[in-house]
Amino acid sequence: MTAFPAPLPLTLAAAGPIDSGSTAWMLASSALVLLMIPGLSLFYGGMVRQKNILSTMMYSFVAMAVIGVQWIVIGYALAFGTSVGGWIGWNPALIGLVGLPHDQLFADKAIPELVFVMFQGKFAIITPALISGAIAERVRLSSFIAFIILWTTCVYCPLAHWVWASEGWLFKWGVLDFAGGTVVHISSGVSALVLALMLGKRRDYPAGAIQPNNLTMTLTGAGLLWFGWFGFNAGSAVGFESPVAGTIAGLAFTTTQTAAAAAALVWMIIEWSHHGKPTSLGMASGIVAGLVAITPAAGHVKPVYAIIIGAVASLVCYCAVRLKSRLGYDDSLDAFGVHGVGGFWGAIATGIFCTIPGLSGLITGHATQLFKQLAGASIAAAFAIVGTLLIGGLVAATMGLRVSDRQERDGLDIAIHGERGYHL
Amino acid sequence: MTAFPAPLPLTLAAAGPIDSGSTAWMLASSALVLLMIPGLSLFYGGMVRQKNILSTMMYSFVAMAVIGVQWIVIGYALAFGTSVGGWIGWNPALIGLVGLPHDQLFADKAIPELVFVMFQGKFAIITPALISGAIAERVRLSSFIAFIILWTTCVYCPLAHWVWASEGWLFKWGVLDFAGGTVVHISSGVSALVLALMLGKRRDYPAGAIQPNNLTMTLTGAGLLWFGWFGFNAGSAVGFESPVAGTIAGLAFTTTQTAAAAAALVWMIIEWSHHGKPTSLGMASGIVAGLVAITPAAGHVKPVYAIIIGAVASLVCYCAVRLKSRLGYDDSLDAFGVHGVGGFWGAIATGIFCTIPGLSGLITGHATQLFKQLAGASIAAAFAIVGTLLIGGLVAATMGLRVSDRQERDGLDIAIHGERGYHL
Amino acid sequence: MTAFPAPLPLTLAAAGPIDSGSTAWMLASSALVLLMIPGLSLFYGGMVRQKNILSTMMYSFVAMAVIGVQWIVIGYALAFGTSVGGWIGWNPALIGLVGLPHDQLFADKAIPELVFVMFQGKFAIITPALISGAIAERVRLSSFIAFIILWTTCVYCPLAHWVWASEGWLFKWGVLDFAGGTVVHISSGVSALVLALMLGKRRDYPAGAIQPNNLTMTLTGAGLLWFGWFGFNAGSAVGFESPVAGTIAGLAFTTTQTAAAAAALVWMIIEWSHHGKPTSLGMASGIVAGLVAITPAAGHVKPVYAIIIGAVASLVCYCAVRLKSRLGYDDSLDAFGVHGVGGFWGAIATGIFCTIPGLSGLITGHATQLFKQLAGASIAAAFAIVGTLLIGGLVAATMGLRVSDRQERDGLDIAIHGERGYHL
Amino acid sequence: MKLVIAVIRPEVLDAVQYQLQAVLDEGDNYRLTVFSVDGHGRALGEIEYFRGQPVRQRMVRRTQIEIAVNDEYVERTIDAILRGARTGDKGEVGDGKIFVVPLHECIRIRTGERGGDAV
Amino acid sequence: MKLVIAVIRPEVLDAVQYQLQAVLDEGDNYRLTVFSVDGHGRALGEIEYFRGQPVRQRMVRRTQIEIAVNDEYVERTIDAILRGARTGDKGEVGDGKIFVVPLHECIRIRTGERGGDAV
Amino acid sequence: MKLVIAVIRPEVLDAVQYQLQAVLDEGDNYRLTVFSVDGHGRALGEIEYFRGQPVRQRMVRRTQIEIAVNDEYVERTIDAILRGARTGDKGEVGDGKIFVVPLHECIRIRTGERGGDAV
Ligand SMILES: Nc1ncnc2c1ncn2[C@@H]1O[C@H](COP(=O)(O)OP(=O)(O)O)[C@@H](O)[C@H]1O
Ligand SMILES: Nc1ncnc2c1ncn2[C@@H]1O[C@H](COP(=O)(O)OP(=O)(O)O)[C@@H](O)[C@H]1O
Ligand SMILES: Nc1ncnc2c1ncn2[C@@H]1O[C@H](COP(=O)(O)OP(=O)(O)O)[C@@H](O)[C@H]1O
Repeated sequence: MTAFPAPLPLTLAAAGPIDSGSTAWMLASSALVLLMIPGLSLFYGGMVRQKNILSTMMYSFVAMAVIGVQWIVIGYALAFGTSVGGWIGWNPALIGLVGLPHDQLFADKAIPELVFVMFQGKFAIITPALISGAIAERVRLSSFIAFIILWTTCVYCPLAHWVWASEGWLFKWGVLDFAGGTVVHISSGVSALVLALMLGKRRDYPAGAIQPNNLTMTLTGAGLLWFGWFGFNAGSAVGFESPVAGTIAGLAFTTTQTAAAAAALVWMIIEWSHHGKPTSLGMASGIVAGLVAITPAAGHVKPVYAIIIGAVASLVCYCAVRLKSRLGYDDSLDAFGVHGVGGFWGAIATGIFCTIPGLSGLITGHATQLFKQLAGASIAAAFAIVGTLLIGGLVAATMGLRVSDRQERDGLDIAIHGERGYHL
Repeated sequence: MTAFPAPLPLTLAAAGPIDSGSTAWMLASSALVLLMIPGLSLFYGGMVRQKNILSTMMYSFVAMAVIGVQWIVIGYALAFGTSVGGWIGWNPALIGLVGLPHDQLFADKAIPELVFVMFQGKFAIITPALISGAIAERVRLSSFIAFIILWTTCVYCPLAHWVWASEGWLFKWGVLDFAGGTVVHISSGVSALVLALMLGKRRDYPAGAIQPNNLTMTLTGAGLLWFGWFGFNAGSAVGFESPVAGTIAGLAFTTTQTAAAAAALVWMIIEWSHHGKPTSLGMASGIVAGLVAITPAAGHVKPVYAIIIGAVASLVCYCAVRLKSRLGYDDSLDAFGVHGVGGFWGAIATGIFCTIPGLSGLITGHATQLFKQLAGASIAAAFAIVGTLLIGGLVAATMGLRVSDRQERDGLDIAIHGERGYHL
Repeated sequence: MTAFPAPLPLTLAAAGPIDSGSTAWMLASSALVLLMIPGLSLFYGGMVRQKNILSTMMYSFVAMAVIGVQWIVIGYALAFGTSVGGWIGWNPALIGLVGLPHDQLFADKAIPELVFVMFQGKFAIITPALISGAIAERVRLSSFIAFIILWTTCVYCPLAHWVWASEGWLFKWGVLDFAGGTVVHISSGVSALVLALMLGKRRDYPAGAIQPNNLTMTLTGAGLLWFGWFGFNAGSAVGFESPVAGTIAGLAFTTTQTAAAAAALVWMIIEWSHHGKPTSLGMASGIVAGLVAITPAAGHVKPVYAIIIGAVASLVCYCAVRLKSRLGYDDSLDAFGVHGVGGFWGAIATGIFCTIPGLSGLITGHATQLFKQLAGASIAAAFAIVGTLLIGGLVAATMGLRVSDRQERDGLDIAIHGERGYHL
Repeated sequence: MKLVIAVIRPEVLDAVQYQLQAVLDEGDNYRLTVFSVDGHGRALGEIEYFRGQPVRQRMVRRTQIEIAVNDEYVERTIDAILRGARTGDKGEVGDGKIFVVPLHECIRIRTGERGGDAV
Repeated sequence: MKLVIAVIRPEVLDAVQYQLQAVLDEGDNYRLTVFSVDGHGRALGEIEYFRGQPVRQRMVRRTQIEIAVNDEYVERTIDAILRGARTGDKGEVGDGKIFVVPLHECIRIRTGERGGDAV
Repeated sequence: MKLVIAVIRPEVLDAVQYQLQAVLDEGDNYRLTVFSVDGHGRALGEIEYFRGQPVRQRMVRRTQIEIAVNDEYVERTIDAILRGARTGDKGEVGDGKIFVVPLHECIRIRTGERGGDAV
């Protein structure tokens, strides 16, 4: 089993010809992952009140703009530059990618490294965008921007290095994270929770605060996320096989589809039996929960286990979001309840069900992997929590995290963006 | 000319290396076909009244969840397992895909069989979703779910086996259905009609019942369908060439694009000359009609004939939907008028214009193919009608097909799903 | 450096086997570019007043229908048929593509020529659709249709031939246009301006005329455009490398992503500093401006320069759209301000920053390329202006360009299409 | 002349119009203006579910209709509304109210005619 | 004081506002409240097409405006509305109505002042 | 009986309802009908930006509430609205108006009862 090795010394270009099939799939996958961000903005945007719809969508788009640049300038160098003791990547030549020839191939894969840069960049973009779900309808845009720049640089990039770079210490220790359950979902989920607690509740939470302005947007967003997730997971085969568009990619695609369907089905059943109304928001939530949970396991488990992973994902996430109302913190759109909790379950499930390629999880009688998964997930969570506390605290102290009460009352669309979502 | 052979005995994995290019295209195609389902939910959702928008979209999403699981558990085994006399597939090892190694290649194609499982699974999902168009705004969700599980298992899977499995009796007899005109569109179209008749009209049909709540959604849905259909048709080259991303795929892509454009254009012209108002719904309908009609012929006809196929498709479908108001049955969104009728025309057109690869249709002077197409389409239709009558009757008797009059009056969104589409 | 050569004599099929990877990517790219058109219809549709939303979206869909057919019938023959002195393509065998065998490969590329026909066809569709942005809310549908048929045939096809065909005189002279900055954006942008001037202002411009009915649609449209643009630009590697899914494609993908992000970021910063409100429309506009500007340079510049190209694009486009209010012409949705101006900057930027493959721009001390770019852009602009004046004048004289004042007052949706966008 | 204002359930609008058509001797030209409003009263708002959490809407969706009539028509207009808008024979909480406001003057814009004929 | 209520075509709102501005001596501060309503009367609803089938809307889209004025302003307000809202010189079916309702009291929320000055 | 009509800022509706609940002795059953309207008056419309160009909305978004009350309740209803709807102690331009219209009759649809009890 291989992973993303630190790039070869940039002077000599990797040998061997390019594989157009692998490249074609990685190009398509990168495009698919980008589409997840507008998809996310629809998913989130439909759930908030009308007066905040643009502002909520903008958090995702802003991430595309800001992290899109950050990744080229410094992000990739930090995450996938030559490893500094397994803790962080570094390679001056990768700043602004100036030292990366366009015909440089990636490691032992027959694809251009630039394509790998892009694929990974989309992950760096969507992760902070996910966080916005917990703090929507009240966080200041400027503070959000400052936060995600610092967070991506100081939390995400190191984490990606630990878990995905061939020299990364968690990777070398054997923690599995096929497509980002830990790096993307756990890290964003727990950070979202921390920020939600720092920010406090929305001024009129809960009653008034819960009035999804357009659930057709949320459903459509879930559909686009499902579609884009195929790139997210099946594209991540790049870490495990060459040619990339091979059997691991096919497996990851299959488990992704299966887990999403199973989770959506189970969430619907839960709601039906719980209060008799299978909601469209529940359908959308189930889809996302299943996709999140299968992410770390996608290329490691047999399709039949994806059914279990998806089903359990809806169970635990449903409980988590219900719990919220009890605990009374205000994670507006359940970024933690779905991504944090779902990501944790995914990490565990990987330890239980993994068998491919040549792995052995609990079901094949080895507890080690499960233990490593628990450890990895916890370490990542702890690191993200501490990082978010520090960065969030810094931003809070310097610029403040929250809009004024009046802006919140009038809605962020008109107050911050000088626009109204609809003129119907 | 080859087709989808029953998988090799699962013990020995298919020889030969994987072709990453073919795999890349099949992965992309499978993702594209999945996107058609949210696309369909937009296409349908925009046409109904606001009080039923979520419920109408949910039929498609529910199909993703329910059939998504059914296909893994049993569907694929029935449709593409080792053939039992050409009537049905069966292979215990394929239940839950447990006996299908992830590195098993598909038949003589250099792609993982799992990818083929996925590609076919999306077809199994969209077919029952299409049916929902005829019964929207009044069918019970639970009954719909029960129906599609039974229908997919007992009607779709056998039909797919007859027409697409290398041992399928209709396939062996020489019936052509490149990408599902018969298996998907005729079967869903006629079944939709049967269900619409069983259900009866909506309580306030026609007048009040016709008030599309959001035609921008319908247009957008048509756009996504067009986009996804490239995967649907060009991906179906998997049955006819290796490598899959080859000249047949290119041809299917071309005819798909051409027929959709021609049909949209002609539907617009018809409306213009008929009542002077070229509608956006007409544009959307023409697009879908053209895509439906070209589906069985996509890889078999020259692009120039795709223009004729698309043009005629709009003509016949337009007449069909007009006829509805005469005959007075209530096919809410014309699932039969577009998919049933368009599918029939497509099957016939294939018999007339097919020349590739090495085929000969009416235009090259051979009536046999046309005859086979007519026979195949009629047999499929008859089978679907009988199956729907039985399954629909069973569901009607046991759980009832229709929501209460009050639920229908108040709208299914609030009554069944406990939600409102918009809070504007 | 190669380009799109005129197809080989159709009698003998190109030698060499097909490359499934390249074909897979070109199929995917063609699909992606098609999706840009519904994306554009959302982008534009959200910006107009509610009474014109369907009509505005329809311009794009009509282009799909009309040009979709035109391209098969005659367009491809004119643009890429055997060159007549570098001025226009011609090949009777390509009319309706009747003489093009489906297994004919494209030039020295290992992809079916039909796939290249499709890829190029999508460009021919989107170009006139872009124009509609300047004349929305007042142009007659029938006149628009007549105009785009003539314009595509007499302006776009020759221009594409000049710049992209291996015999095209501008191409041979060395003008660079990687993916259509000149052929698509400059030509549509300046034509849009000319038409806007011919049509005159909307009856209640500016005040009443500026009330975007649904900015969530515009944001979503921008997201789909960004997604589809990867096919637009990275697919255009077909002109420069074989296999197509190679290092140039990877580079084009990277610069596209980077320029879009940088432009979105800068547009936001400009608005913030200019009037304190970073708008969602600004975000969407920045994205598009960046994508437009990078188009001609995508495969020719290093990623770091894409940041500059995108940043400057927002700067110049922002000034251009501001200028409009001064000059007082009514380019409804800034088709010229964004595509015309952005395209110009892109052409210049290509001359400044191009280094790949083996090129040398101003930064490497050669002014020649910059000069050629300026010349090429100007020639294309001049040609498009003259063509639009003639064709627009002809249409104005024969059928009139503008709807009646009453139709404009009541809205084109009900007046022309007999529909309302929403029934909420 | 009076202005009859009624707040009714959206779903009974058809029934009310049907009844009005019967009593106002204008055939299908009976005149009426319709508002969609939010109401608050004894009726409880709809329950919607947000991720398993029931959310009771604080307002109910209602329809308000305005009908200007001459005095001799007031009673039959009221009766028509009652017939159309009452749920069952007993009626249910939330059926709404009818308000009758004196009308000082009424002008038909088209013709400028005033008073009773204009109504 | 009177409350002048007018149901007009949405497309003439601008014209009506323009006329009001002229007569109500408040410059651009003329006061007005606008509702979008559905109307039923002699005017026929729009025809929309659904897959070739003409569907006549049962209601017409109208705009209702409310203007509270002192008695001496009533007539000129009415005239202004008539000028702005009538189609052509003859007017057309569907131009709408003006209703004048007596106003018992009027309070400006900002200041609490009452009566004529508050209007 | 009177019909109290108030045009207020949308964002103060909650506050106004809170005040009404206190004075109308119906507990949480206080009755009220709410319209979303566009207003024009001295208050300026919101500024929105369209590609760097500030666009001043010609209307302001307002909420109109209607409350039918018996005469003895009129004053306290007005006071409640004033308390809830005034911005700060001084009030701001745009706070809106209250109009009181005489109510000739009031009928509860559910029961058909009339007059004061029905309000
Ligand atoms: N006094 C009133 N003032 C204004 N609106 C009222 C009044 N009474 C009732 N309504 C309207 O009528 C609707 C129905 O009233 P409700 O109290 O629920 O029914 P009921 O009168 O049968 O108990 C309310 O939602 C409200 O919109
Ligand atoms: N008596 C009335 N009560 C309530 N609304 C009315 C009345 N008469 C007219 N309207 C409103 O005015 C609009 C125009 O009336 P209509 O009868 O079509 O025009 P006209 O009075 O010129 O024949 C109607 O749609 C309705 O909304
Ligand atoms: N005379 C009136 N007629 C109708 N509506 C009015 C009248 N006066 C005020 N309004 C409504 O009240 C709102 C606030 O009025 P405005 O003049 O802005 O505040 P103020 O009265 O405090 O100056 C206006 O937008 C309008 O909708």
